Amino acid sequence: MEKSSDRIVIAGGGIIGCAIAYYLGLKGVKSTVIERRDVGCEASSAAAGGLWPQAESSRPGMFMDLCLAGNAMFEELSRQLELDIEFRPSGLLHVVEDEQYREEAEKLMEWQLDSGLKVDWLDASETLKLEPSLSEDVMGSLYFPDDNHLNPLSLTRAFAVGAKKLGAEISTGTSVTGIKTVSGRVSSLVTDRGEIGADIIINAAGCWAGQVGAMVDMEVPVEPVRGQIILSEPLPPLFKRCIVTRDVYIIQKPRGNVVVGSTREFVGYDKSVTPEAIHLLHRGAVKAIPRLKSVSFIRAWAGLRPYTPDEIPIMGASDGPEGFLLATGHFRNGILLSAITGKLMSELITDGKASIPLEGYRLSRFLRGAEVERK
Amino acid sequence: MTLLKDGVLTNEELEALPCVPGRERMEKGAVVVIECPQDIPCNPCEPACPKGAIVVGGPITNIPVLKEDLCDGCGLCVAPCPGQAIFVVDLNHGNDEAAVSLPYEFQPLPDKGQKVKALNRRGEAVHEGTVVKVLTPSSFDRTAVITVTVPKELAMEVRSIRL
Amino acid sequence: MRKDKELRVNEHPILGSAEERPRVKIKVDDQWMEAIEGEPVAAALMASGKMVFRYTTRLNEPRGVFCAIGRCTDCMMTVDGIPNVRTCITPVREGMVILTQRGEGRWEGISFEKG
Amino acid sequence: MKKVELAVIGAGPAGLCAAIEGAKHGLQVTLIDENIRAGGQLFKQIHKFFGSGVHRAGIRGVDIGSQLLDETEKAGVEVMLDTVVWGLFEDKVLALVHEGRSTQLSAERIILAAGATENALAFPGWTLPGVMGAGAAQTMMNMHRVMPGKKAIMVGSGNVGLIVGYQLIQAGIKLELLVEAAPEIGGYSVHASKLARNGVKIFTSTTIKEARGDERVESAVTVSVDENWNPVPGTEREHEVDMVCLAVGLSPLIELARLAGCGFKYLSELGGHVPLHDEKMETTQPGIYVAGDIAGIDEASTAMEEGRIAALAAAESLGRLGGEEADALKKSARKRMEEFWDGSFGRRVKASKESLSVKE
Repeated sequence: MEKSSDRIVIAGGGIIGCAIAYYLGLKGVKSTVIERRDVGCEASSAAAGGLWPQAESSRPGMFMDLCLAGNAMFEELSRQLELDIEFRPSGLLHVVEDEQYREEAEKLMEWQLDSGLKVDWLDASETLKLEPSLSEDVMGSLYFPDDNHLNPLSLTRAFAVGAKKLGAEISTGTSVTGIKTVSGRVSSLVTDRGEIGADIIINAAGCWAGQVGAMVDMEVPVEPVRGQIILSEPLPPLFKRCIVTRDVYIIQKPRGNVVVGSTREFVGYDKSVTPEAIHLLHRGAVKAIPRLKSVSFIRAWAGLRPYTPDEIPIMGASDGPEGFLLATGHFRNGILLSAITGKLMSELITDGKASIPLEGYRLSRFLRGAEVERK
Repeated sequence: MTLLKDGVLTNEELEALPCVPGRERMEKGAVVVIECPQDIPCNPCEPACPKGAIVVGGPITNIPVLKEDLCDGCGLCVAPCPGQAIFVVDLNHGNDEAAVSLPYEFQPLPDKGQKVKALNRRGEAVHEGTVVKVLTPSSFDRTAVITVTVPKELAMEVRSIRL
Repeated sequence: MRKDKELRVNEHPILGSAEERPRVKIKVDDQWMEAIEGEPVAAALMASGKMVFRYTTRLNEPRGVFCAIGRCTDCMMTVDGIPNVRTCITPVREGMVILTQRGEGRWEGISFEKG
Repeated sequence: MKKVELAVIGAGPAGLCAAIEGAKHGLQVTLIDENIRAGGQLFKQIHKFFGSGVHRAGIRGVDIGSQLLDETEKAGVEVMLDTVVWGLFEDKVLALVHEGRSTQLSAERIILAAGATENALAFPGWTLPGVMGAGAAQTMMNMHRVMPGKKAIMVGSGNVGLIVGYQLIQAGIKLELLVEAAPEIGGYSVHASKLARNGVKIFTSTTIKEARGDERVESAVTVSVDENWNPVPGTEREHEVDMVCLAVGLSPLIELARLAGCGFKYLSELGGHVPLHDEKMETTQPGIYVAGDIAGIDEASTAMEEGRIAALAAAESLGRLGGEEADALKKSARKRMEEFWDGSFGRRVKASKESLSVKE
């Protein structure tokens, strides 16, 4: 649909913006990324880096398929990218602590097995055999061998570095202040450092997508959801798989630090950490892995996830000015969906059509459909 | 100034201080020598003297002034000095020898009558002296005051001992 | 290792003679030794002449006590199966097992079945 | 959540005096320290302190420590030891951890008296076991009665270097030499003279170039420096030592003041970034005070006065003390402090501290 001479500008230098620039670059298409502060400095670097299409999903369907397709890309990507993204094929244990949760787990297992996915029920002794650090109170666990983790900041940087090598320009410390249109088509992106002519503008501004949308009178229903995370000092290997409990998720990173997340709070753009949250995360982690009691947690931080009312991202063309596209609202799946989003958006731009249809991710679903209730 | 290079006071630096007695007073017998050349915030020497012979006044960073005629060389100011900068020199200890009393905070303490190396301000052994007194009253709070005999000409040199 | 009593300050002009205090036995890298009850692990080890407490993760360099007040973490060792214990502020206990730590160390009793 | 009127963080000289003064004026005080014993670094100060009678001059730091602990107990201060303050949140909520358990404490007023940490100095071999802070050597010798080595070199001629150098000898360690990169000795000359007359060579315009050894320090190489602090080739000398003590300054422990959102100023004279504070020791965050080394590196004697002033201001702001009485007490504490700052040593500190005033 677009011409090869088109000037493509991406608003937002998070993992989504950088991934799009990277995949465009792979297709020989240059783009410019405009980033208010620095590459990946918001939700992308605040994330823990879990790639959990199976453990985090609640039902089969379009979105589940997208997540699985996205997850499948990382193994090759980790070889293809120049920087080490610390991709670890680790698997995930979803720890079951009570009867009620066990029923939910059984249902999850049933439909995932029906979908041909790998998932296993482990009883208490099998669970402890795999992960001897877990609390002996465990009832059992669901084992997802294909759910993994990586370093989200390294991945974002790797996309950025790769994109630059392929001809993209990444302009950090530059704020988007406006969008100009000419006869219903975007013509330029205005920044605090000048104006950039643009035939295509991609709103990849994460939690700030609403503000960028407003520049073309478009309502983009993305709002920030705060997630707090705590990090331990580096430790010798304590467990190998990602551990998910009802309260927390726990990952031990390759350098030994243990990451515990995360809260889910609607508090606007407030990124402060709170003692209550840190307390809850710590308690949840120690409950699951008692040895963490003697460990020092050395950092706490909060990130703002770009939430949409149905928790599904907004991608593809908009019903606004011609040339204005969206790739935002990835909420808790930004890392997992970064590669597939970059790939599909680059296909949409260069071929006029993505290899996985993006219709279901259009912004117009909110304008059309009934408002989805917040969970 | 060599003091600020190697920590050793020269005789010129010493003689310029208002807390070092003149030759005339020295020859009359025991008297304190206060080797306190800087404006540091400190005055325990002042209340330590029962005769009022040491005046710091205000501010407490004043260099102490010795009223040499009031000083009888009793040595009560030696141990209280946090800088261990006060000594008693008695040129009339014996016919040829003087006695130097100095603060001492090392282990073990010498015995009375023991021969010890007398050290000058550079830590060089310049004489073998005899310990004539070892004072350790509890009021000195673990700073012993040792009196050692030295030849008269070394009375203004010897400032420490080594066993 | 040098002899224990060599590096203890038994007589001190200000602190006086060291009191006779109860001793405990600690095991350091498979060797049993005596320590004074309540003293920090680091003090007990230094008194016995041990200076290397751990080797760093990446360059395998020796580290010992640097700050002695629990701030710098140079003196971390694996104590009773727990890695990264700051030995300068951890008192010895009877039967304590102390290991020179290599890198991040190892948790006692954790071995993985596979992968 | 537990609530107190005054929380004092750090039980060194500043914190102890703050807690005692606060309790004396009727405040409900909790004193928190991460160590298993209160007193901060006082108990390793076995030398007699300077000052005058009102500053407890002539008394050894260790004994001042015991006196203060005694007063703290008598004043009815609640003391929480082995307790780390890991967070300071809005509305003066402190997050604490004790024996692996996390709790919260809400305080109407907070005095930060966390103290300082010793600076390191990087040179080849500086990470070898046997290279340590002068304070670390002091802790080992004077608190635990352990010799960290047998032959030492001291780097730095401030009062810490000079005093600890002397204490090395007292503990039976041979102090081979003391080097100072500046052209003149930094601390009180009387301390330097004590070393000199006991045979310790002091070299100014000299620094350490390298520590050598396989698994621990076996020798140290010193080198002269010129007026631009550049090493003079050919002046290297190797000394056989098994210990290198670094007395190259202290830095305020300001993490909690940062968490509290206090304003800062960088003053090298005071050891680095220091929280802005007024003459009541109040920071830019109302109700949060600083005292002691966190408010700029200085002596324990002035730290104690700062603790008192901060507690008086806290008591006054909570209505426990009339304005006039508070002013009179603060004034006399300030006077004692200024006495300390009167000479050429304190003058620089005083000028720096005054430039921190938030009232400007």
